[in-house]
Amino acid sequence: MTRSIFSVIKPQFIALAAILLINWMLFPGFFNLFIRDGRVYGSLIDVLNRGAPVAILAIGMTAVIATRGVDLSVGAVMAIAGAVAATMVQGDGNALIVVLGAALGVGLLCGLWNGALVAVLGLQPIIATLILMVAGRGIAQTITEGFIVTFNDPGLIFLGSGSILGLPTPIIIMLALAIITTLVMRLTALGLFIESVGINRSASSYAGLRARSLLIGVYAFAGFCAAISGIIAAADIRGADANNVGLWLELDAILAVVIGGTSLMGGRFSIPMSVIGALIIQAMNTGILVSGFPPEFNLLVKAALIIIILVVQSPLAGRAWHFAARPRTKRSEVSPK
Amino acid sequence: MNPRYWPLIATITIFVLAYALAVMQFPALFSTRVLGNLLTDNAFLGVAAVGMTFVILSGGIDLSVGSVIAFSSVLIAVLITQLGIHPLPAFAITLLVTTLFGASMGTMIHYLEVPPFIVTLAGMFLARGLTFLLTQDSISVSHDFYTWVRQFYYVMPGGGRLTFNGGLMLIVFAIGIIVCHRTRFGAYVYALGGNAQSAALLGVPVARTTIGIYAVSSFLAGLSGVVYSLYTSSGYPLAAVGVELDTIAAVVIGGTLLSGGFGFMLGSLVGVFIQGMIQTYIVFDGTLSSWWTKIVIGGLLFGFIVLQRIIIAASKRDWRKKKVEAVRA
Amino acid sequence: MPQPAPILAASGIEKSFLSHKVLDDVGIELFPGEVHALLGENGAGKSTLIKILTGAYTHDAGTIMLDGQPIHPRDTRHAQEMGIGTVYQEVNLLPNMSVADNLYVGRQPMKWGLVDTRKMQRDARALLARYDLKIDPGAQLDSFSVAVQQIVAIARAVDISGKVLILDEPTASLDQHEVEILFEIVRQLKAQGMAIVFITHFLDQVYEIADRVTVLRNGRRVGSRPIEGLGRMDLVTMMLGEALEHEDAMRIGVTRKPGELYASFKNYSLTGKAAPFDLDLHKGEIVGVAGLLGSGRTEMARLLFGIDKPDTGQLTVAGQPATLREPRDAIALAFAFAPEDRKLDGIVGDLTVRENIMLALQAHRGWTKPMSGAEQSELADRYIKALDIRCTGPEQPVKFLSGGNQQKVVLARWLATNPKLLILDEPTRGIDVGAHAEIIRMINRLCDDGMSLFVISSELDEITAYSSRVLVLRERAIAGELTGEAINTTAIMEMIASEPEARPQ
Amino acid sequence: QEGLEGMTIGFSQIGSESGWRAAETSVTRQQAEEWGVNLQFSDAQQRQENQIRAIRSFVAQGVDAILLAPVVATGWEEVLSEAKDADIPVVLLDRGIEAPEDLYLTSVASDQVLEGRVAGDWLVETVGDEECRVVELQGTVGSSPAINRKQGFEEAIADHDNIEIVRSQTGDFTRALGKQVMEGFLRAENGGADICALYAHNDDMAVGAIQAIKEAGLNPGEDILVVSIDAVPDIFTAIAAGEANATVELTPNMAGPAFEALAAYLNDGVEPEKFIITESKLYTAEDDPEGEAERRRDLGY
Ligand SMILES: Nc1ncnc2c1ncn2[C@@H]1O[C@H](COP(=O)(O)OP(=O)(O)OP(=O)(O)O)[C@@H](O)[C@H]1O
Ligand SMILES: Nc1ncnc2c1ncn2[C@@H]1O[C@H](COP(=O)(O)OP(=O)(O)OP(=O)(O)O)[C@@H](O)[C@H]1O
Ligand SMILES: [Mg+2]
Ligand SMILES: [Mg+2]
Repeated sequence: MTRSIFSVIKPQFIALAAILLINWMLFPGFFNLFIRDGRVYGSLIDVLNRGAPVAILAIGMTAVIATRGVDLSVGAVMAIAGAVAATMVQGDGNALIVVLGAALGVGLLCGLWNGALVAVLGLQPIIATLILMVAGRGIAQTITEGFIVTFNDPGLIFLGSGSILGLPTPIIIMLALAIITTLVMRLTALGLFIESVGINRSASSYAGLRARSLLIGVYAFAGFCAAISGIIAAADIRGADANNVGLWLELDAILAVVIGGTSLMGGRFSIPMSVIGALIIQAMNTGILVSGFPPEFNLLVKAALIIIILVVQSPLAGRAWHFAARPRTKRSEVSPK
Repeated sequence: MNPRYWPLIATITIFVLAYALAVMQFPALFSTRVLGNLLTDNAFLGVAAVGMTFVILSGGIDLSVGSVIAFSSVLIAVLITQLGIHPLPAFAITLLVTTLFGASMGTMIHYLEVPPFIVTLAGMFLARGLTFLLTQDSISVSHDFYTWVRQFYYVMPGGGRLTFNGGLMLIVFAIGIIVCHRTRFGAYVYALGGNAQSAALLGVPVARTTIGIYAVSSFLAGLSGVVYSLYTSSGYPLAAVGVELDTIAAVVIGGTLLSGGFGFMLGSLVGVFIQGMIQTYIVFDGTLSSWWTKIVIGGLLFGFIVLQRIIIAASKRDWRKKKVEAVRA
Repeated sequence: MPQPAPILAASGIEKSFLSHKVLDDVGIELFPGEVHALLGENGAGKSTLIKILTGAYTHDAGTIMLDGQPIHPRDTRHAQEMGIGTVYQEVNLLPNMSVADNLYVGRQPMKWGLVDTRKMQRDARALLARYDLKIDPGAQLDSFSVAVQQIVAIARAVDISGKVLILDEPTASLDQHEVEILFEIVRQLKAQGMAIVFITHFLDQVYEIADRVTVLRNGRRVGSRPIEGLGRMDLVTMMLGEALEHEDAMRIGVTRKPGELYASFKNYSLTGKAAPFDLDLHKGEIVGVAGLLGSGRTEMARLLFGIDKPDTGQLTVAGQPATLREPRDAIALAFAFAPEDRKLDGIVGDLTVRENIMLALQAHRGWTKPMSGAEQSELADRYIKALDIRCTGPEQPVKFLSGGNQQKVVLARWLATNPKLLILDEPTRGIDVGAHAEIIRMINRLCDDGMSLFVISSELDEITAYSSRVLVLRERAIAGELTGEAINTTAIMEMIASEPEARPQ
Repeated sequence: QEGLEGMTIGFSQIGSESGWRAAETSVTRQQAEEWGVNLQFSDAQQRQENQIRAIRSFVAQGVDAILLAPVVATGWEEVLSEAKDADIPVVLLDRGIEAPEDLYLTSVASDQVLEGRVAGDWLVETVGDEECRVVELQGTVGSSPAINRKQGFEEAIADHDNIEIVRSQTGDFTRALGKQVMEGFLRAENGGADICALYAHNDDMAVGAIQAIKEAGLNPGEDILVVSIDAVPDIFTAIAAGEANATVELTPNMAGPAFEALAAYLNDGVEPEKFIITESKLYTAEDDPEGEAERRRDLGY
């Protein structure tokens, strides 16, 4: 059977292309790129740059969702990590490396806490991580005492608005993290183990997998990713806004993962596709920004686009695709249904 | 004792214990006034929690609840103040709209095989977006009917008031308990939560039930919006942000498993009370800063859940021993 | 012979999954008052045909006639309403609901518009009494063993079916006593003029109960015959397409001399699950384990593999003391365990055949030392061939395999780890005659290579065929042991039944 | 200050969503300490129902007075009449409500529409007759400051055809979104060359937007005029650096006048004015921005 184009191209790419195209129709300069001071600018770059925090969250979230879990606390962890970084770098005397280490370490710790609740205490992931989602922002505010802690450390700021090889740093960090994680998952057996535990935890532990450590590990990783995201977000505005940073971003991250094709029921996952999912969401947001719609339409547009993407990606549409793409040699005797 | 009642019993025990402890610290908490307030202030949460219980029992989730509450409170306000419709038909229209809204989410979930988390997330955006379309401003409703409803309360001994809203919530819970445990629909809900595939093979009408569940959830979210409207006499587009998470937490604290198939409607009522108690306790304390408030809420949530797990684990061990003895005998 | 019109007749049924054709021009006719055995190898398409007849799957082509009228069952509910009751292969009940709910979901007795729970429980009790099952219908289904659940599923299907009853491997997890009860009921239904479809891999049972057989092979109908006058060998040949080599009971176990001691469990016990026991397992020895359902065989196996932690006991492996905290520890000691519930504890459904086979070996090596692609393919191909796993290829998700083939994948997973002690819990459940013989041959071969085997099986013939030693369990304790010449079915049965019979709970 | 020693006063705060809000909370605490008041604090996490619950609990506890910073203008009638029945005076902070005036003692608030108008007037005056294309960063959709500040600004520029709002999006009152949305504006408006001024509904969004403007290679304050509302320290720093042009003050000290009114009322029965409007003062580079920034640090920012 010759493979048709329909079965090769993933619907995510179609969705992304379609949204970019719509953006272009709404705003003709959308694909323009220009270089100033050795850095590339343009709406496409904005999509990547602004999509980076959610994409990074989505990378960690993918691993968690693959184990049939979910992490609602990533937004709060972003706030905590940002708060730690900002307060430490502001109170001078701390080398940047120490600051980053501390912030990432705190994120890791938050993830370990979540992982312990899920894997050791056996709490349901939504509830386990809801606890930190509620309390985490409080912790972050305790660190900043409710204010936006601003800083001027050029090193830290570089992570938010500097550029490497002409591209904004967040894009480079996102790409690096996505590539490294994908390689680690696929070149080692880690990806297989995570999928296996997500599909059937009992069978996996019978087969000798350390299901518990693996679970703790993925939550820790999600916490780590959230910390990276939190540092970038703080660096971007040169301040830690514990009240607002990452608010409701966990939902965007989950959405990105699902749009990327990873099932909330666990199992097969793809980190690059989750990143694409995050970019689809950001392309949508950027489109709303450049199109000039009044803001009260934002949510409607977003909802409508999500629904369209869901319909396009649904198994029902998949069957229609398959139907359209199948070779027309068979007699067409179709059962009544 | 049937082991499936343990989570419920654990929840009730914890609630009673926690209340007793809180009363020891703040004796003023022990009054029918506080109890009446607990009912009134959590009425809209409770009504929504009934719907959420059905959804979670079936193994799903509904994130659109908060937005639908806001949407219906605003729609009611618009209908009454701008179109001059009497509140009762306004309520009816609103409930119809929200029910259809839920039914269409259920349709998508079933026929497009999209996870409920995502469909209802889109529903959450959509409902809030529609609310903004109706109005961006908050709208005050002053109608004789609202004043009239407000007179309906029963003064409990000690001065506490069982208000119309509080009573409505209890009635909704009573109906919810009956539907959940004594009707075919209820059995189908549990069946879907147990194993959707098996349920289909056993002849459970999966499509009808799924659509029904989300329709019920949105209907009750709409009713919750009615309660909210009566409660505040207004429609506010930013109302009830994040209430879905509160309802989910209440349902889960009440002993229902998020994976579906296990739990009791009554548990959700206790879960709502526990949520309300946490808030009331914090207000009575009155010393917590904004951020410590969040940490304490998270901590208390954690405490409740861990305590519940401990009680259930202990009971399981106990149960297994008994069963073994029974087998030996 | 003047034949009445068939109740249910299907013809020209075709079904493909994506491009994989599973049923090709298959038909079947069911006459009133007959028990019709549907036979075939694993993956022949039996379950798929059943699912089409009952509306669980749609078919690509073909017609189904009920009482001479063409029907198009929309879904299983529709089929039920037309009087077709079914027990599907994997027990498809609702573990979270009560026994009574499971029996009556969708058709609960109503009173004042509400479910009449009391009547439902009463009915349930009466219904189950016919199966000699005295359990509390209000208790949650999953508090009962698989066997009880199977009976509940059967009771429900029987109660629903007005015209046709379909049973897909109903006896796979039942013991003899329960099988007899089931057959008694089937005979009654038959006398009432119902048509019964019966799928099994136990040929004895076919000859005991069936009137006619239909055989499928590779998705095609080989033929339908009355059972009378059909020889056992002919039947097997119909199923396999070739004669089965030496089906004689070889009794190899008797002559085998056990090698050196490998694992020694001393004073092992777990309250409520296993009474204290001592167990020595030698290389080159097959220990067969017999017992009624619920006698604690699985419990013992779980202890041996470190899934449950014992309350008391010491373990010595190859002369060294060892402790098992989790299965990993057991695997590190070269233990392997193919569990009885393959759906729950065995296969990882969404993973491919290849990944399922390599899983345990890879877990043992650790995630940092991945097998190369070539090594993986080689491994998968080797076992697909060795165990004759019927699949479209190593990249097929294992959940799409037929039940028996899934079982083979789980076996392959453990063989790939090259274990020294292999624990098998009902390894031949749901496996066809050809593969059955193959697996027994394999067990023997492994033993000859010096592996130590601990095999739980409800089929006494099978146990006697290969065991060098047989343990009989009763009420979670070792009730006796047979060795060498003393091993025979009668002796085992006597030992099982020597005390007042323990009914499964 | 005297008159309220030993009294218990409940304070229902909206939440802690911004630096300004945190400042208001800490100023209120400071004031309470100065007055010797025992402050029962309750954070409502942005939820009206939590505020209603808090007021009910205050009534049940029998506090002497209640401060309420209402999250929304509507829906207070029932609970405030309960407080009134219990003879507990209620003072509203930082915004008014739609309810009969006898339900509260007084309202200490700014005029949000006026704030927008002051900002608009400043812009009108500054650009004179030149063409000016303005981009607007709105607050949270549906919140009353966003609605009122938009309205005030539009009123101020209504009669000036040379000034036009060309783009308006929500930045949710946050720095991060302020920056992100501004980036979008710059992209869409010819790299910012077509933008003459930015009006932000609060300073935080303006601070974020200033960064975006700088990163786009333009000079905020010169190439694009920046005017916003709140007067938090960070905007004064920006004004001092010439990166922002004007801000309209919204004082976080609402509690001071409230306590004064309460003291007078509880001790002497003096009915205060119904609406105590705080000043919406305009600050520009001429108003000693460094000094203002310093002074404000003590206010709990
Ligand atoms: N949902 C599915 N998707 C793809 N292939 C399937 C699916 N279900 C079954 N198959 C394939 O159809 C074939 C027939 O399977 P079926 O379950 O009918 O076999 P069976 O005769 O019942 O075998 P067993 O005796 O092992 O139960 C198998 O090759 C199986 O891989
Ligand atoms: N009285 C009981 N209470 C609770 N669970 C029971 C009881 N009896 C049996 N079970 C459970 O039923 C299952 C079947 O029992 P077990 O596995 O010990 O039997 P077995 O001898 O291995 O039989 P099988 O042939 O079914 O494997 C076990 O999981 C056991 O825990
Ligand atoms: Mg089968
Ligand atoms: Mg067993």
